[in-house]
Amino acid sequence: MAQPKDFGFGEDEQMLRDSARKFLADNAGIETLRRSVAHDHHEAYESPVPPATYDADLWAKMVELGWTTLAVPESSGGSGMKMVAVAALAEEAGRAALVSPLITTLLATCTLREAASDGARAALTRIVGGEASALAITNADGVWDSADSGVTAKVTKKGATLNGTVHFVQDARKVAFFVVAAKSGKKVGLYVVNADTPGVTIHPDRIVDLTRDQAHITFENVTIPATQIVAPAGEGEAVLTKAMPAWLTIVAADMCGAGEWQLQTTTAYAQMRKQFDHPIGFFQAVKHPLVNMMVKIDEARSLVYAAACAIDVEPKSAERYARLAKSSASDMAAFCSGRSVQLHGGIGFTWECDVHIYFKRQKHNQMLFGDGLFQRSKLADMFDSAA
Amino acid sequence: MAQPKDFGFGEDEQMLRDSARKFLADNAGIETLRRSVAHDHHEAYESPVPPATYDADLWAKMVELGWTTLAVPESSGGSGMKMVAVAALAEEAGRAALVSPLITTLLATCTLREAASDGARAALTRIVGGEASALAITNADGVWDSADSGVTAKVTKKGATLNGTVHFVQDARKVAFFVVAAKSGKKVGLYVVNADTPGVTIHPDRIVDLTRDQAHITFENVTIPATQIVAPAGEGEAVLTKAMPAWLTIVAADMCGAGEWQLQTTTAYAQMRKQFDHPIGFFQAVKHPLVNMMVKIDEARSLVYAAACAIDVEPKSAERYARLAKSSASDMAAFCSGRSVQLHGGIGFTWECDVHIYFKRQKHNQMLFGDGLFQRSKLADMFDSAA
Amino acid sequence: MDAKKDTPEQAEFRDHARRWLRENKPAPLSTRLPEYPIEVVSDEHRRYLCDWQKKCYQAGLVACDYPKEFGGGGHSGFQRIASQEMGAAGTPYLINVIGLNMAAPTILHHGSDELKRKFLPPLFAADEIWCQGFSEPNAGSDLAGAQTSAVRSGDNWILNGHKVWTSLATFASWMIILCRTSNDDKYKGLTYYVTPIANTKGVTVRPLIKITGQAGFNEVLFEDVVIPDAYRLDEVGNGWQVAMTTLLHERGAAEGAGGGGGDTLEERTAGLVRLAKRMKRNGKTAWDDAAIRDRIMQIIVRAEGMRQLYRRARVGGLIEHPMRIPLQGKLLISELLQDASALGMEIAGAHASLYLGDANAPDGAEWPLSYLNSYGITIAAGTSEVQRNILGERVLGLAKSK
Amino acid sequence: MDAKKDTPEQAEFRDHARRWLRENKPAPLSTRLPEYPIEVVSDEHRRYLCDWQKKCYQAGLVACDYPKEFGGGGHSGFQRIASQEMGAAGTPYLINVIGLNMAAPTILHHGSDELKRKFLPPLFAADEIWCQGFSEPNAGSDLAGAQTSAVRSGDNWILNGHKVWTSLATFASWMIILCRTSNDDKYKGLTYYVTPIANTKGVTVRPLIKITGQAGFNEVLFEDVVIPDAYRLDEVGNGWQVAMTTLLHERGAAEGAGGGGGDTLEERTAGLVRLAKRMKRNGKTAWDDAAIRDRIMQIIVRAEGMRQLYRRARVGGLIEHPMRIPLQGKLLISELLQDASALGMEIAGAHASLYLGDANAPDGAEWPLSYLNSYGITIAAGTSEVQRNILGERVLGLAKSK
Repeated sequence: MAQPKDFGFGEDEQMLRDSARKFLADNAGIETLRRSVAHDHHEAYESPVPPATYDADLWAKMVELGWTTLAVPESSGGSGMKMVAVAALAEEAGRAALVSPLITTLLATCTLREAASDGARAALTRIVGGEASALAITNADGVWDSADSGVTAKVTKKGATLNGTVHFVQDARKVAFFVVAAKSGKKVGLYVVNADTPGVTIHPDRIVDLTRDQAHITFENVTIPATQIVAPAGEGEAVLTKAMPAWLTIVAADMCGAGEWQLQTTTAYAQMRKQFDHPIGFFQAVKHPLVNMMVKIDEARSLVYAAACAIDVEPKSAERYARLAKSSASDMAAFCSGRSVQLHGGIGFTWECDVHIYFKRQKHNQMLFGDGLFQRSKLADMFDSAA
Repeated sequence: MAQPKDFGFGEDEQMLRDSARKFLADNAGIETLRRSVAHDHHEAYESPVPPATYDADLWAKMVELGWTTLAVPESSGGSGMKMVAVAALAEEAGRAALVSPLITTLLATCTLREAASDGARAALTRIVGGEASALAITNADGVWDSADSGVTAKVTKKGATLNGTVHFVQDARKVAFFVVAAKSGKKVGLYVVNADTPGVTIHPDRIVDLTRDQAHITFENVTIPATQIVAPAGEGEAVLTKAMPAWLTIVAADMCGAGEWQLQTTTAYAQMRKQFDHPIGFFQAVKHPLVNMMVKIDEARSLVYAAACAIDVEPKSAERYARLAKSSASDMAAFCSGRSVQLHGGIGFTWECDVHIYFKRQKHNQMLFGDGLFQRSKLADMFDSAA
Repeated sequence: MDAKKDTPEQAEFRDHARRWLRENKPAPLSTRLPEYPIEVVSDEHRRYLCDWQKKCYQAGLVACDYPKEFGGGGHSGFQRIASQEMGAAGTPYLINVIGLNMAAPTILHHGSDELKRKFLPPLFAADEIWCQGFSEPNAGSDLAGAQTSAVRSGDNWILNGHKVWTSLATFASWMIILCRTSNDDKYKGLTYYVTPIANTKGVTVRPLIKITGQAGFNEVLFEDVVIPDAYRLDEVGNGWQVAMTTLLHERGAAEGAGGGGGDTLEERTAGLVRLAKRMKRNGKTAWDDAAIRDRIMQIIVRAEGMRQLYRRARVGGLIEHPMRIPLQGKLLISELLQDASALGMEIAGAHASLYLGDANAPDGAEWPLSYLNSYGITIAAGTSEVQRNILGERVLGLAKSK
Repeated sequence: MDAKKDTPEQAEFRDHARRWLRENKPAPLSTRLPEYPIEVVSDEHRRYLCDWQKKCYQAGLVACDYPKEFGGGGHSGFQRIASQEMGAAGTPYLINVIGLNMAAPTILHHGSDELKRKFLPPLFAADEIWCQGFSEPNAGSDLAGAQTSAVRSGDNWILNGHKVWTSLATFASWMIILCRTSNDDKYKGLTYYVTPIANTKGVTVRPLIKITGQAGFNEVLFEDVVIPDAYRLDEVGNGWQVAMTTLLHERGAAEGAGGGGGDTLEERTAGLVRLAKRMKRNGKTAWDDAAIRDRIMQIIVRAEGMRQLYRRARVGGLIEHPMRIPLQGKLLISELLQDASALGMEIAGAHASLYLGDANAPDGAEWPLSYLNSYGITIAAGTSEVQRNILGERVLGLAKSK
């Protein structure tokens, strides 16, 4: 095993993680979260246009802290930190159920850095400059599929023209530009498209999760210059394949942080709430599910760090570790979410109790880039050739 | 739904069930069971020839009580009772973990009665006369498969000559004759072969289950007369297909009875055994698994009766109900077996505690004719054509 | 249809019910009814459903087996037939579900004839909606821990306290309520009453919002609410026994409404198969994935098992302990619905993110909505944890966990 | 191999260990060794394994990190390397597993220097085998309920009682034992001793047979057994604290033997894939069934998760509570082995019926044998239920369940 024993998690990484935890507790705590996205149920689910809460001030601070450039290589002006630092930051974002384009920008960054083009470097420079970005690579079926990205690109001498619809774009109304997968014949290319380019229409989805927005986006004769080509037709698929372990790892890390919040919050409730003359945590019907939550979180977290470490130093194993991590984290998130509501009892079923906010974020992340079952079917395929 | 509300379980069926329960408690109780098959662990697993415990006296009494003719049509001299009565009897056999060729004879009976031949009627008459029989239809893969029965039949004017090996024959050393599936080209036929016919060699398997014997049987130029042809080549498959729901139902019923024994025995232990100053049943870590056992048993039992009833009055749904029952019972048996040992703690892991006898019978029945996963894959196939 | 064993009278009634329902099935509203009657919040839905229940009552399809003198039909075994036919006809559910399934049987068992005559007919006709007041902020699973007090004052009682989880309270005229009349003993200190809710001095009803973002249950505050002693059911100190009667009749209240309508379990499971055949997974349909098929079949085994279990519950020779099957009902249905809707979300994959009002949401966002709502059912009226305690203690005879 | 971070001394030691193991790996016996060292019962196996451990000790591969004055190697971080290399070399396990993993660390922490010098060297060399006496017929999960009494008599103690679940007792020279010295307090009434077993007046060792049909653990009866006060570890009344030390070091004792050899978890999970590719199911291989693949992958996720969890346990910045990961170990490994072997049986299908000695049994009947044996691991040394209590109470701070 070529991986360092400590997953590469040294002093720098710990300092980043600890300061992120403190910053988010101070600036995006549970009170802020509730106020910003769960204040009113009509507003959340019945507004004429689904909400896309965005705190520009918070974003500016995070940019200042350097969080958006963590995954940008030093050659493009970023800090090029280890992937385990990125995962640790995503974990903190999950713990805070952070409402922000941070995660989606990290996903875009980890994709752009796999392309060695001028277009990719230009896009990374924009991210370093404080712009947010999102992947737009998923077709109507819900998982990125190289056979059908939903968008076509007609490549010209001056650039490319895009047509079609891409689905399940995360935090679409909070970003400056998209990294779009589009096909030319059978060849996939990657293109930077600004959100305000003529011909781009963002159709907000009405979604369950309160902590993000989602949209499908149509492109109607959207013309981009050659400087915005991240990967020319035929080279996009390789970039996406190389970046995919990072997507899974980041989303899994987010789930681990949120899972830990669910565990700690539900544990605190079980210590305080009395029924039948005991704190409910006295009862094994409460105690043992809490322990099972803990066990599943610890499994997922450990696999997340292994996946992050593999992305840095053992790329040939990165997909395997990342799928292990996303499988574990997805099932953990489903379990922890269910138990966090159930063990809170009646109050847990109400809008005013915060557990539903995390519940919904977890269910969303569980499905994003494929659930546990999907990851395991891909893992099994890796054993097909083995004896 | 053409089924009667009460599954056909009326007074006659109840009388049979209640008397069977009493007879087995008196004549094949737990002390007898332990003495006959679990007295000595060397004998059980290390004898030069694996044991095949058989109590001729008990068999004679059961024949006298009419148990072996329950499923024989009145036209062949049996009592032709409803299938729910057969299931209820199998359930009692399971509750007693009965060591006897009763179950296997019921399986053979339910097969023979689906064939309208003189050969079948002659075989049923032998069963009415007190002979035991077993199915020999499974190839080395472990589930009956029409494409490959493992035995070939060369049909002659005088009868047939069999060659090949059949596997997983239950209670093979306790029966007078086998009902053998054999292929002629691609056509399956069914043949009665006496255990003592020249060319028949019974190879006892060493098995985990203590309450039965199992063998694979080789046929070397075994010649049988035409009077022993149950279904001529080409007609055997239909007979087996029609009989299969009864096999699944009977084995599932056996598991339900054994499951109820596991529940009651473990519950009694949980009421008596004290740890941490309480009977262990006080603790939800014991109480709730016991409740889960009960819930699973009740689901399986209810499906068994529905399957039995369907075999009698709604044959087009019989396969569906039987697979539902076997799926439910198989998973129930696995769960109840595991919990019965675990909740007994240290003593449950010892040979001297009776729970292992039921544990092993259940694990055997779980796999017999296909486990829950197998049944569900067949059930799913039935939905393929539906919209 | 179970029609086979009907008596001649029952068969005739079945024909009547079937014909009447076919001829009188109301046109659907333009807005979708909520999943369960206890979730009804809009006035439009309430009016539509109250009208429907009243029509059914007038046609003899509600309260068929109650005595005639209390507004019932005076028959035997007719209600089951009426409910079956309503289910088959796909008519809307009966709105007064807590009245029909909890209040009415309790009043019939424990109320004076005067109370029966006063309360039952308008309950059956849905002229008066009922709600129930058992749970409190500090007595959820532990119902006997109720602290809402009733203090005697001459011929009256003065109620003070706070009830939660009270479905339908915004529409309700009446509530069945469990109060503390003594602190000497946890159980014997409880007494059971009927109290007015609508337009009653000292009563405040506040809607609570569910995690689905929808209303559907309420908290009810009592501040010096005066009720006559005549509204007491059974003796002072017998409240726990009366509450047990209520809970014994509760099965189904959370779910089917003792009447027809609504998604049946079979439709729900068939919906899983249809969904899987439509959704894509790994380049094929989800239905092509044997692991998905297996999970759906696991749900179908449980659903069919429950149906057969209820069938068996009525066959005396095939049950040992009288409460063994009835006490399983709530646990089974609630966890099955939860697991089925969770599986629906997994099959829907990324599409499970889409919620009410999104045109692309599969089955109108039924799967995430049902999944969120399912926790109401595994929590309300005795959590699954408490249900398992009850089964272990009352059926298996294990030592009490508290 | 984790070799990357070795210090120069450690790297040199690793080379030595690797070379020595390659050159000295013993020829296998004609009879199959049992799955775990605690199951060894035959004299032939015992001799073979004792010889092997002694050789390893002499080569410096056992007790490497113990102080030299007590027979150890006096190094730091060498034992882990030795164990890794033994695992990689596939050499037999070390038989004195309870001695190495439980008795030795306890004696090192709580024993006098005199006891350390007396007991540790022959323990390391497998000249003296150790067993442990914690569980009793009425104190299985509830270790603190031990009733075996120790009564002071001058400079001696008189032991009376009954210990169960004592692996290796038939071979053992010594036992670590928890005794009751007072009934005034459940915990403070316990004292911890070392007692001789072999050839000791008043000690009777009776083999118990497991559900597998094999021997492997024993009950030990004490009738007026006299031991000197010098064999007491720590103070009178401190037995519970000492026992906690023992249990903290126990992880792995049930399984891997702190040394090499035996089936690793990775081999076991890889075995599931191989089995599935071989066995037929529904006309294809079991591996062709996506539901089987998914179940195998679930096991593999857990196995790899456990490996990475142990890795994380040593990274200070990535753990919050010091006991959170260590206390999970026993629960995880035991339930994982149980579920993996149960799955192996399902994949084997009808072939899972075949047991030891049957030529057609897949993998020499490993799957049913492991599955039966797995209950030993989920029960022994604190059942899974007790493990969850401990985690809930000591790590999450929930109220104690008893």
